[in-house]
Amino acid sequence: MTSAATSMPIGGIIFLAIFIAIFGTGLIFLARAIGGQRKNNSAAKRDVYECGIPGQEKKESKVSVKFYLTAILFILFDIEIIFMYPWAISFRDFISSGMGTPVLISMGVFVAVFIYGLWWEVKSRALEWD
Amino acid sequence: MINADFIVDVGISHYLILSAILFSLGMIGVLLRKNAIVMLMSIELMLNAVNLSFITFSKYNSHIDGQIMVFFVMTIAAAEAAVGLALIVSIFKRYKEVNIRFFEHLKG
Amino acid sequence: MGQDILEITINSVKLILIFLMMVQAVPILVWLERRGSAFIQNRFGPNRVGPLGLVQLLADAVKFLTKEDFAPDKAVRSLFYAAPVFALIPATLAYAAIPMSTPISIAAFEAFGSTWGPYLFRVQGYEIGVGIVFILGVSSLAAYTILMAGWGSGSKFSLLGALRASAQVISYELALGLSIVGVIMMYGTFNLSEMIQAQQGPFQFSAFGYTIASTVDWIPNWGIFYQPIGFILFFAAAFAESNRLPFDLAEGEAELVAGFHTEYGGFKMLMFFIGEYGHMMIAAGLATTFFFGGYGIPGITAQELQQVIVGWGYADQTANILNAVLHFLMYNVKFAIFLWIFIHVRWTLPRFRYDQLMDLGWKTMLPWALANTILTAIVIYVVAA
Amino acid sequence: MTADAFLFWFLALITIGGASLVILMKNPIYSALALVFTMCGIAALFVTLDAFFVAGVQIIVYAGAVMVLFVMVLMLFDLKHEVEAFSKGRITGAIKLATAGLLAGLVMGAIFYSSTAVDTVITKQLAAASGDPSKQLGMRLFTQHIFAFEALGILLLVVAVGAVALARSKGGTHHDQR
Amino acid sequence: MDHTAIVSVLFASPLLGFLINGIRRNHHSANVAGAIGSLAVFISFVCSILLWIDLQGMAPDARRIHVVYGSWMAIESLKIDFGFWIDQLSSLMILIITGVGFLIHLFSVGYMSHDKGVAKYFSYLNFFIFNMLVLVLGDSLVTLFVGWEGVGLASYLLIGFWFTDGEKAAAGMKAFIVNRIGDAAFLIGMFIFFVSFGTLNIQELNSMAPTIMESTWFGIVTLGTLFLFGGATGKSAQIPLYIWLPDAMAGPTPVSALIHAATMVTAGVYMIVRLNPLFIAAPNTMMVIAVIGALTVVLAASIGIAQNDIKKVLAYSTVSQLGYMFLACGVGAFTTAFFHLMTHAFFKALMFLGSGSVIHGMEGEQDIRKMGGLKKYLPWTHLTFMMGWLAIIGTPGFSGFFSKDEILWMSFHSPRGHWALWVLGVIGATMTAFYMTRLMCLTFWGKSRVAKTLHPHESPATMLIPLFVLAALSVVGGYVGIPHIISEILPGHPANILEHWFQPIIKTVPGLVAGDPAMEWGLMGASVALALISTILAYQLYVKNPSAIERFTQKINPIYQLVSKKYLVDELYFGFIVNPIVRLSENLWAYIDVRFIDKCTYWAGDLMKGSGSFVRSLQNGNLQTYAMYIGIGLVVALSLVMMR
Repeated sequence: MTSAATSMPIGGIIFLAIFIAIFGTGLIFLARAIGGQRKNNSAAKRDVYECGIPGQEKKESKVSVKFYLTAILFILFDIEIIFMYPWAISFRDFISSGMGTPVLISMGVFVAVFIYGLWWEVKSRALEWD
Repeated sequence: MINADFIVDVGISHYLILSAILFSLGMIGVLLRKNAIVMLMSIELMLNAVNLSFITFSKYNSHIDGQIMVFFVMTIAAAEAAVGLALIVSIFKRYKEVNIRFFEHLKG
Repeated sequence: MGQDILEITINSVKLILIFLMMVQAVPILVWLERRGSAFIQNRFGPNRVGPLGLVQLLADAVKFLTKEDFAPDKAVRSLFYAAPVFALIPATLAYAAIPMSTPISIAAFEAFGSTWGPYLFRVQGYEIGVGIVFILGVSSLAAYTILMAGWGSGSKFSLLGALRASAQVISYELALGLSIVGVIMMYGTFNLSEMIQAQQGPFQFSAFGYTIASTVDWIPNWGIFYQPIGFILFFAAAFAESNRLPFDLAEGEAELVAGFHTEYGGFKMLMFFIGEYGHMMIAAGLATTFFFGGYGIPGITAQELQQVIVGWGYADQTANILNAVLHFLMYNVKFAIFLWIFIHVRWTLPRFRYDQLMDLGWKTMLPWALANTILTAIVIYVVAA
Repeated sequence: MTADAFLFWFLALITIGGASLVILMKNPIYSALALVFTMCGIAALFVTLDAFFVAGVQIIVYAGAVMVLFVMVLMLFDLKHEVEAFSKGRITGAIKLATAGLLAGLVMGAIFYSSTAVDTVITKQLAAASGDPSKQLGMRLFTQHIFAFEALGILLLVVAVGAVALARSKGGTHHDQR
Repeated sequence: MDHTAIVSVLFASPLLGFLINGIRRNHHSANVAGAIGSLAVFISFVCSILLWIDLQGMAPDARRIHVVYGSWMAIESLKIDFGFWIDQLSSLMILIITGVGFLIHLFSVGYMSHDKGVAKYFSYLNFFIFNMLVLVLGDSLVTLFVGWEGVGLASYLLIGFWFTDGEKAAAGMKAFIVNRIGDAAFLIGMFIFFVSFGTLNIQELNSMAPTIMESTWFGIVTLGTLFLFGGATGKSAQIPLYIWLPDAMAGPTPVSALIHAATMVTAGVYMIVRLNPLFIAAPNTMMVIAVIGALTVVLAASIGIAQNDIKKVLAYSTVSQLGYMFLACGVGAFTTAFFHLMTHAFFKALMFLGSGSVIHGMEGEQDIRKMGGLKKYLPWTHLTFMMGWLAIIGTPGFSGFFSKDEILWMSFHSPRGHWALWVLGVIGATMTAFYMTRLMCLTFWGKSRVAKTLHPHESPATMLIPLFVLAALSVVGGYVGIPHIISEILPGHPANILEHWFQPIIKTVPGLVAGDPAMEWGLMGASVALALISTILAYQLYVKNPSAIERFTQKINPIYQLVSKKYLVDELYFGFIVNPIVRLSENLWAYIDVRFIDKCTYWAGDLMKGSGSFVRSLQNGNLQTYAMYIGIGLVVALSLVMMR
């Protein structure tokens, strides 16, 4: 591959992203131009939707910590999965070069740790939603 | 030093300088921001800057180990973010704020 | 992006075309969905505007455009407006990496006093060596759209819907990512084109030093035969990723109104729609690519088809293009079948409860995907030994 | 200017701009989004350095996972009413800025100094003969660095356990001293 | 199977047993825990046999297996591998360890069946076996030392097994601390050898030794071996560090049998035999060893006469028998020392297990004054115990006779020997016969003094089978090392198998010549006769005429008291070593510490306080300020690097 070919996808990706951003922004403005924006909306309209009752301004957020716990666990397991990718891609090469067994065992150990972690999280009810 | 060649011939030093600038920006963030979460993000930025120089050297030396190190750094960074955020959240639950001054219990 | 001005232009146009294709596919899908649902539920659906109600799409688009552009007072306007634009980006970027037909090679030719080419145009946005990783990465950015919209709306329903949706998306990303480890192991590459190449031709594989091949030509060498569990997991996870029924918890009307886009209306809403359908299309395209031979035609490889077309009396160049067109049609047939399955499932299955959903992702699909990975590894190891 | 050079300068602009936004934005959510932007830029830089797989992982792990967590936490705790963005103290502030500036300057100086002696243009081919760089990475990771790999597995397990324990705690490090 | 695999299994099996039982330490089933523990050791035993068979197949002077798992440390010239060395000596030693160890594990299943911590107990036992294997097989002094410390730890844990009893926990600590003193000496010895020879590999050290012969007191080899011997006195309970062993009887009886009789305490002897070329090169060290060994024989035997606790008697007997082994080492009869180690392992393990069986049957009673006449309640125990008794007093034909008599002969005859050593040895043998007979009489024979409420009962089969096996070994174990003089009169002239086996690796002292058979017969006859007389005397005194002994002890009451109080050695140590040190430290504290050092520290403290209050302003707890310091440091360091 020449250098132009290697940088081609990245150029394409950036081009497409910028194009969509401009296109999308243009659409927003187009919609605004056509649909228009009304001044002097009533307070009820300007408020966010809360099932028709006046919005409550209580800041005491009682959002479950579960969401963020899920995100943390996601990061950690995601990385473990990402680690399997280079292994998966080169596994056949390892086998053909005669190193299948140690590599399989080392990934087995890793997966065992993974499974233990998952099991622990399930057991400690970190993944319970209620 | 800054001339047409410098702009056209992009080489290892360009990447390294970019890495140094990003690192310093991250450092400023760590040093100056009050918000603990932003500090953590700045640390991520610093780590990213370091990753960039790792990859640069990997390319320069035609050696894959630099990329593997980046892989490891990312793992550590993710682990660090997970634990750091968990800490910050537990601080937040108590003080309802994430100002770094709530971490100042260990002073002389 | 290319060697010379012509290649750059064509590649750019190609990218824009792919984007436009996705955008224009959405109204068709919406129409299909409404007609399909009506059919399933024994109703008529849109059938007034134009033949079979086909012009309904246009009417809808015009209606969306003429709606008032509105943002609530509490909204964080920058994010509120940026979110729908960003909804388009990950889906399109990812979809553009899926190969849709055989590459078209153009021989060198003379024009405007200079030599152009030779060129090799791929019927895809861009060819990426680490295609799977790229697609996974880019589609994981979709979580930001949701969070930006939810938080930017300044509404509690939106925020809660966004948190739910993003938690769901990231949870199923695990199962999704893990379910294709087996596929990667099978083909030993991240490149989608190479995977399709490997699925060309009749069913055959080698085990214990023997080659086992099907006696019938038309049974293709598709991934589904090697990775059935992986396919089921992948498809289910892809459903969850695209936030569609039975996984559309984020917009459980009874609890959360319309989820993270409660406050959205008009064209901004349409753009979220495009993003959502875009994810559906990625899922369909990837399922086709990983498990159903991509653009490959069962019973005949791309090279053989090329020979056949040349045998009909066409020049190589023309045959190449014809070949690509035929493969493109084949791809679209498979693609459409998957899209229809998406729609069909949506109108067949009821919605999960949120805890059931998370349980399914973490406690059922993740372990099964892990088991599939282990099984694949062991089988590959044993068979190769 | 070649396409490569253009790409580099463009990405450099994006990353430096994004990084500046990270430290300048008062609202931490904007900081986080700017950081996502920066990370995507850095991933693109990785691609220009032929580190395709690592670039993909950068997107998946950093942009797709770590920063999602940050954004989620920020939104979950809805920190609109921020106290003040920057720490107080003009003199220490100046010292801090100077320190960071000096560090960057020193590194740059070192690079310029050494680049007179070393060929500055990156050799374009990364061991092209040895095949797919992703495979190469896998081969190396699971032979040379196998112990680090296993250790990271354990580390991730420990972090998962620790983070769950921390997240469930009542919060705070000490009894309230205010 | 190749050797590496066998050795791996050999080590892995008890380690795995340790881990499994350690993890399930809260399970109380003796059968499961015992099965795991015993099976682990049995597998090791099988491995040992396999290794021994492999060695058999090799040429006599090439009988060695060296297994290296990798480099442990390599710092300049110090290179230590995870290496294990199996040759004639260590293969036999691991056979004894795993074989006797297996029997004792088996015995423990019954003995510990009612204990809550049975899984913990077996995990410790397996841990001990593992470390003992490391000790025996280690190819360098460092590896040996790892095992040495490991068995010390296991011993500590097992002595204090019933740690809720303060006295028993204290006994464990005593053993540990006294061993520390020996270990310090051992370490110094190691350092000396490393500094002067540049290696700690046992084979290399041994191969360097033959060129050396030191007659001075302060030569490198003499000093080094003396310090190593110091370590051995700690581990093998010799004068002056023997005091821990009797107290170690606080542990469960099978532990006493395994660790404090058969295996661990013989580690010192093993170490000396292992390094025999080095010790041969240092005659002065050998003299010290011989003298200390002989003195220990007599001292411990004499204390043993006046003990009333069945296990204490056996403990002192062990100390005394270990003294014989050191005596043998000291006079250069290394083969004989190992021979006695082996026979002693059989009969002393047997006697300890027998005593365990008695204690088990007596529901925990250990005082022999409250026994007597147990023969009819515990017939099998009595029978097997009697085999051990016959062996230890040196009845001709039993295993102890061959080994002990060889030691006595060598101590007289060897160029490094002396008639005085022989005299001490014979006195020891006579005393041994006396107190062992006393033990037999008081425990099994004569009138029953058992409390009416107690109903002694015979032990279950799992406990008796090891007794039978060990009893058989005690009887026939001596026939692997029949002295020449006896073999000449036996039909077929059986060879001295052990000597033949060890010939390639155990050197003889220079100047050893064939002895005069008449002299040897004479000496043998004398010692046997003396032992016989003292046996009969003891029998007369304790069974036929118990009142006589009463009167006798009354008459020599001061001496009796002294002996029964163990010559007040513990008190002496406290009076002359521990207390003076405590008093000295108190004085040091009162005068030097308070008046001088404290003043200095206060002054330094004030200085620090002053400067600290300045520095404290830097440590304001603010993370960012700290980060700034790091940054500044980085900048300074970088500039310094750049300026160069």
